[in-house]
Amino acid sequence: MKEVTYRDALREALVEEMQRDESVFILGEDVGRYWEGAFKVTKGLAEIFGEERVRDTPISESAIIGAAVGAAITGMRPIAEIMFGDLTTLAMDQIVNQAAKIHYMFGGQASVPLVIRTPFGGGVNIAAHHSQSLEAWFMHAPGLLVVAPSTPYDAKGLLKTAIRDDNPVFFCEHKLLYPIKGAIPEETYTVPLGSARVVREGADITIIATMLMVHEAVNAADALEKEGVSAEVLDPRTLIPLDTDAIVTSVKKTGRAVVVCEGCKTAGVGAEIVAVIAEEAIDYLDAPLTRVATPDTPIPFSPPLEKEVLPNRDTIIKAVRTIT
Amino acid sequence: MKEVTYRDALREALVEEMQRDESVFILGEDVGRYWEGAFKVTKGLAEIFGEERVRDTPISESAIIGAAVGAAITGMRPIAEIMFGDLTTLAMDQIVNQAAKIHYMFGGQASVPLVIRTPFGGGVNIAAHHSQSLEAWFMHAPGLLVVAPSTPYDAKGLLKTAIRDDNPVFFCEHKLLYPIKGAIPEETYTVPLGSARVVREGADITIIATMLMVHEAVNAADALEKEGVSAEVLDPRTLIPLDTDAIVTSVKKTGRAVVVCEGCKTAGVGAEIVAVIAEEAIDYLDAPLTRVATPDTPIPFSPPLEKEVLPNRDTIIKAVRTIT
Amino acid sequence: MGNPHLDPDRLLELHEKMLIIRVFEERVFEIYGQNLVPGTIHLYAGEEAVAVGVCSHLHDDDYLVSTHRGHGHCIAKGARLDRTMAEILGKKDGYCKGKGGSMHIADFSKGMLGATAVVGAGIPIATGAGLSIKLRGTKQVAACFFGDGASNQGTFHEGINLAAIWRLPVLFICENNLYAMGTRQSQAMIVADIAERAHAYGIPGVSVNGNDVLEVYRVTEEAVARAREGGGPTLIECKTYRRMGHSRMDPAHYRPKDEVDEWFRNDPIRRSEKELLRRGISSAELANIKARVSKAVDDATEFALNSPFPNVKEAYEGVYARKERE
Amino acid sequence: MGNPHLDPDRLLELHEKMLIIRVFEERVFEIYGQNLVPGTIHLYAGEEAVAVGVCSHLHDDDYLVSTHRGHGHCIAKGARLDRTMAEILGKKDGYCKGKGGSMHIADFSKGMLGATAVVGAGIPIATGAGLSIKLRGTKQVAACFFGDGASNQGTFHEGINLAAIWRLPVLFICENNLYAMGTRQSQAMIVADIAERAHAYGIPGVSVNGNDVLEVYRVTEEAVARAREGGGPTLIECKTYRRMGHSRMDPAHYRPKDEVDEWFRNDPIRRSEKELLRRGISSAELANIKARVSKAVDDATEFALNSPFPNVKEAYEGVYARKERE
Ligand SMILES: Cc1ncc(C[n+]2csc(CCOP(=O)(O)OP(=O)(O)O)c2C)c(N)n1
Ligand SMILES: Cc1ncc(C[n+]2csc(CCOP(=O)(O)OP(=O)(O)O)c2C)c(N)n1
Ligand SMILES: [Mg+2]
Ligand SMILES: [Mg+2]
Repeated sequence: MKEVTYRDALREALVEEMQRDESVFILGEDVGRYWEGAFKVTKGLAEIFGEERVRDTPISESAIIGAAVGAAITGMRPIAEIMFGDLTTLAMDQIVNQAAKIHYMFGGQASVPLVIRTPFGGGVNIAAHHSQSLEAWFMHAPGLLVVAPSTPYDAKGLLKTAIRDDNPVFFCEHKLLYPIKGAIPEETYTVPLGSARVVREGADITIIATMLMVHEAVNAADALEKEGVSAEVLDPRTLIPLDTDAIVTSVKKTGRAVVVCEGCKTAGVGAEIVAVIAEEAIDYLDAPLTRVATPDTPIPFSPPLEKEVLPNRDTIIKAVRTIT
Repeated sequence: MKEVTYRDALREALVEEMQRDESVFILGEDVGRYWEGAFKVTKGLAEIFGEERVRDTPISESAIIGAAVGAAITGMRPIAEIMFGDLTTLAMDQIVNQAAKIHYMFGGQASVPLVIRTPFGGGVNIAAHHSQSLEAWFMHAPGLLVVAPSTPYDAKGLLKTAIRDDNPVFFCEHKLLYPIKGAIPEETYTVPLGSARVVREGADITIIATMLMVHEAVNAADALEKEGVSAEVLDPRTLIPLDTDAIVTSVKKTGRAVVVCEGCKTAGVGAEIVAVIAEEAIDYLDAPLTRVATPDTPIPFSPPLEKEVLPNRDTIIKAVRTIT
Repeated sequence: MGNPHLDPDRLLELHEKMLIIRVFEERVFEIYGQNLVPGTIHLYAGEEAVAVGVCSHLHDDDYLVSTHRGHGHCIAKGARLDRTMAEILGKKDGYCKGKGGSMHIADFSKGMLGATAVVGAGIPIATGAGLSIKLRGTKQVAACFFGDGASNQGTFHEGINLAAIWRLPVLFICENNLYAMGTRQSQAMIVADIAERAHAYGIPGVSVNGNDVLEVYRVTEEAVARAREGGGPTLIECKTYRRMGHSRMDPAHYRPKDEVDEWFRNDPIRRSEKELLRRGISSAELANIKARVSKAVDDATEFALNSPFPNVKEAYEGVYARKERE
Repeated sequence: MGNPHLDPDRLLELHEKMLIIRVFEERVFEIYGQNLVPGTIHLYAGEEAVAVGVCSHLHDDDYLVSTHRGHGHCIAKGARLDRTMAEILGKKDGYCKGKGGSMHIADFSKGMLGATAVVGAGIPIATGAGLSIKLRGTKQVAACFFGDGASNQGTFHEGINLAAIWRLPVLFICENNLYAMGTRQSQAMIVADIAERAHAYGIPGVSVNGNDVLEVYRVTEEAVARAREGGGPTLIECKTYRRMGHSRMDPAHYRPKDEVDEWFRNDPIRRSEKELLRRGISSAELANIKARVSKAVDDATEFALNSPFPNVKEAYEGVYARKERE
C-alpha cells in the first residue's frame, strides 16, 4: 500500500488507462501542458501522452461534451473534464439528451463510452457559480451512470472502472477532497460500480453519506460514539447504480437513518435515498428519516455565511440527536 | 363559470396580464403571428399586442432566457416560452445559475420577475427528445419557483400569479393537458402559489399526483372506490413552494401514500414528496410509501413501448393494491 | 447547371437516388394521412439534391450526422428503405427497433450516426466524429447536416470553431430552406448567406443552389478532398426549399405564393430530369426509373407495415450497454 | 495616440480613473497575500484603458454587464471603492452584503447589473437589458464586457445575433487579453481579430489597441452614438494584457517573456502619463493625482477591513424576493 492524494489517485487512473488503451484520450479546458487542469488532476499528462491525447479546448462546454459523444460513438473512449460542476449547466443537452439516450434511442446500435469528470462542492469561498453539488440532476437522467468517490482508493478504482465501462459515466469529484490522502495498493485494481462501502460499523443508526460528507459523517460518528451512540456510516460510492440493498440492509439493522449529501436539500440526492428506504424498509424504522443537506439557498461568498450553510460534522450530530 | 381548455385558460392569463401591465411581454420561438406557439398557447397575441410584445426569436434557447433575465432585472416582466421542456437543457445555466441566483447573489439589489413556460410530458409519440418531464431538476435550484397546474382553473390562476410574482417562475405545462376542458369563473381570479388542492376526499390512502397524473389518479380513485378503497387525491399544484402541510395532513389522516409523477422515477419529484412524508409523518404510516413514475428509461418512440412506460390509471391502481 | 463533364451515368444515379427519396417521402405523407405513422414527421421532399449531392462523395465508412428532417440523409447514405420505413412506423424491424422513430433514425452499419431532434445538437457530435477520425488516423470524413435555424444555436458556433482549430475532416452542410418552422431566415439573422459565418472560424464557406444536384456535387467534391487531405472543415450552405410544411400538420401559410411557385419551378428533380433529357436520356428510361423506384418504395412500405410492433418488454431493455470490457 | 483633440482635462480624468483601478487592484493583490481576501481573485490591472475608455461615455442609468474580472468595470462605472472592496472581502457593507464576492459584484444604483462568473453568460443578459431599453423607449445603452475566451461560448453567438436582429443598443466589448487562463487565443480560434466575428451577425466590428485609452474612447463614442440613435449593436475588440496571472495563484509562466515585456512597455497608464506630460501636464500634478488616488484606496481598504462580516442568519435570507405585486 502507499499513501496518495485523491488528486493523484485520479491521475494514476488516467495514466494507467491511457497506457492500457490507445483509444482513451482527454479533452477539456486547460487540461494540457500550460495549466494541467484547474485542480491539477491532469498534471504531467500532456507530457507523457502528447497534446493529441490530452487536448486543451476553447471555453465551449457544450462542444466539449458533444465532441466527446461523437468520438465515443466512433470508436474512441474520451474523458471530458468540465472545469467546475456548475458549468455542466452549459452542456446539459449533450449530457442528458445525447450521451445518455443514444444507446437506447438508436436501439443499441451504438454505445457511448464516455467519462465526464467534474468537481462539485463548496468550502473554498468561490460563491454561487462555482460551489454547487448537482449530482441529483444526473441521477434523474436514465442512461447515465453516476459515480461519486470519497477516498483516494475509490477515486482511482472507480475512475478506472468508469473508463472501461461502455456507458456514459458522470464522474463527480469534490474540490476539498483533492488534497486528502489515503492508502491505495501498489498494484493496479478496480472498484466495481454499484457497490456501497461500510465505512464504519455501528448498531444504533445508519448515516448514509456521499463524497466529502463521508468524512464529516465519520467524524460525527466518532463523536457520537463517546455519547454512547453507535453509528454505522455507509458510502454508496456510486449513485447510479445505487446499492439499495446495502442501504436497506443497514437501515433494517439499525432502525434509523440520516442521509447526508452536500447538495441543496430539496429534490437532492438525499431525497432519493430516503425514498428508497421509505419504500423498502419502513417497517424497520424506529424514527423519522432525516436529511442533512445544504439548505435551499445559493452558496454565499462570505466565509461565515458559506460555513453556515454547508453541512458538516456538527449538523450531522445534531440531526442524529433529534432521532436517537 | 365557463368551460375552457387548459390552452385557452393559459392564453386568457397572458392576455389579462399583458393588458394589466405594460411591462409584461412574451418571447420565444415561433410564438408570433406565423405560428402562434407550437401548442398555440399564444394564438392571436401578436395581433392584439403587436410584434414588439410578442417576439419571435431565433432558435437560441440560451439567449431567450438570458435576454429575459436581462430584461427582468431592468424593469420588464418577460414571459419566455421554451418550445419543449426537453430543450430547457440548452438554457440551464441561464435558468439555474443566472435567473435563480441573481436576487440572492447580488444581496437583494435586483429581482428577476420572469416566467419560463414550457410543456413537458409524453404520450404523443415524439420520442426521447420531446417527451421528458424534468420538473425535479428545477426543484433542486434554489431561487426558482416551480408551478405545475393540472386543470384549466389552476393553469389560468397560477399563471397570473406567476406573472405578478417578483421571482423567476418555472411554469410547467403538459402537452396532453392543453386540450382538456374545465370550468373557470367569468370574472378574473388568481390562485396562490404554495397551496395544494384536495381533488377528491378519501379515508384509506392518499394519492399525491401532479399535472397529467392528477387525472389518472382521479380515474384510479374512482375505480378503487368500487373495490371499497377510499382514496384521497391531492394535487400540490406548485412544486416550489411545496405545500408540505397539506401533504402531511392528508397522509396522517389516511396512513398510506402513493406519489404519482410522470418524470422518471429516480431522483424525481416523487422522491422529494416521499422524503417529506418520511421525515414528517412516519409514525402515522401503516404501509410503505410508494412511487409511481416512468421507469428509468428514455421515452421510446414506438406507441406500444411508450404506452408501456408512462404511468397511468392502471399502474396507480396496481401500486395502491400493493399497500392496501 | 454546373459540371457539364459529369458522366451521364453518374447523373442518372444521382437522379434515381433523389427520386427514391421523393417517392419515399410522398409515401410517408400518404400513409401518415391514413393514420399509420405515429407522432410527427418532417419531410425531406424538395431538398433531395442536398443529401444526394453530398452523400455521393461519401463511402460507407464515412460518417453522417442527421436532423429531425433526416429521412433523405438516411437514404442517401445507403440505409435500406424497408428498415427506414419500419423505424418511422415504430416497428420491430426498424433500424432502432422502433425506439427512435422518424426523428432518431440511425444506421451505424452505413456510418449514419443518427439523427438528433434537438436542433443544432448534431454539430459538435460531428466534430467529435471528425476528431475520432483524426485520432485514429484514417482518411474518413464526417458530414453534418443542419438547418438555417440551427445556425443560430450556440452549438453551431462552438462545434464549428472546435473543428476549425483542430482542422478536422468535417463537412458542415447547412440546408437553408429559408424557414425554421414559421420563422423566415431574415427574421432570425441579418446575413443573407449563412456561409459567411465561416469567416468567424477561419474556414472556407460556400453558398450554392441546393436544388442543383450537380452544384452540390461539385462543391462537396472539393470540400471532401480538402478534408481527406487534412485541410480541415468547410461550411457549405445549400439554399433549398421544402415541398411541404415544416411538419405534417403545417399548411405553411407563412410562405408567400410567389416564393413557393418559384422554388417549385426550381425543383431539384425536375431540374435533373430536364438535364438528363438534354443529355439524351430517353423519356422511356426515365419512366423505367420511376417504375423501379415506385416498386422499391412499395416493397419497403409493405415490409414496414407488416413488421410487428416491438414486444413491450423491450421498453425496459437497452438503457445501458451491457458489455463491460474486462 | 488617437484623438489629439481631446480636452486635456478629460484625459486627466480618464488617467485618474485608470490609476484608481490600478492602485485598487494592487491593494487587493497585497492584502490577498496577507490572507485577508477569501476565495480567488481575477485582477483587472493592465486592462484599465478598456473599462475607463468605454465607461466614460456611459451615464449612471446606462447599463453594464461584467465578468469574473470585474473590479475595473465597477469602478469605471462609478461604484464606490469602499463598498466594492468590502464586497471583495465578503463584508456586510459590500454591495451584495458579502453574498457575491469578487466574481459577483453589482451596483444597480449605477446601472452596474452585476458580474457573472460563468464565462460568456453575461452576453445574452446584456442583450436583454438592451431589449428592455428598446421596449421602454429610453435612450439608454448597455455595455457588455467579456474576454477572448468567452467569444468561443455559444452565448456569444446567440446573444449577439439576437441583439443584431433586434437592433438593440448594446456595446459588446471583447477584452482580448490574449489568454483564457493558460490557453492562448490562437489555440482557441483561427481568426486573429475577434472583431471579425461581427460580420456573422451583420453588425459593425472594430478592433483597437485596448491599452490606448484614447482609442477606446474614440471608438466607443461612435458606437454609443449609433446605439442611442437606434443603429444597433457594435462589437468592439480591445487588445490588452493582464499585468498579473489569470487568478491570484497563477504565475503565468505560459506567457513568453518577450511578449510580457512588450505589453508592459505598452502599459495603459504609462501611456496616458506620457501623453499627459507631452500635453504639458506637470509631473507635480501627476504626483498629486497619485497621492489622492492612494489615499482614496487607503480609505476604502480601511473601511472594508473594518466592516463586519454579515450575521450568519443572512445566509438563509433573500433567496426569494418577498415583495409580491397585488
Ligand atoms: C434546440 C431546439 N429548439 C427548438 C426545437 C423545435 N423545432 C424543431 S424543428 C425546428 C425548426 C428547425 O429549423 P431549421 O434548423 O431551419 O431546420 P428545418 O426544419 O427548416 O429543416 C424547431 C424550432 C428543437 N427541436 N430543438
Ligand atoms: C463557462 C465557463 N467555463 C469555464 C470557466 C472557468 N474559467 C474562469 S475564467 C476562465 C478564462 C476566461 O477567459 P477570458 O474569457 O479570455 O477572460 P479573462 O480571464 O482572460 O479576462 C475560465 C476558463 C468559467 N468560469 N465559466
Ligand atoms: Mg430551415
Ligand atoms: Mg482572456
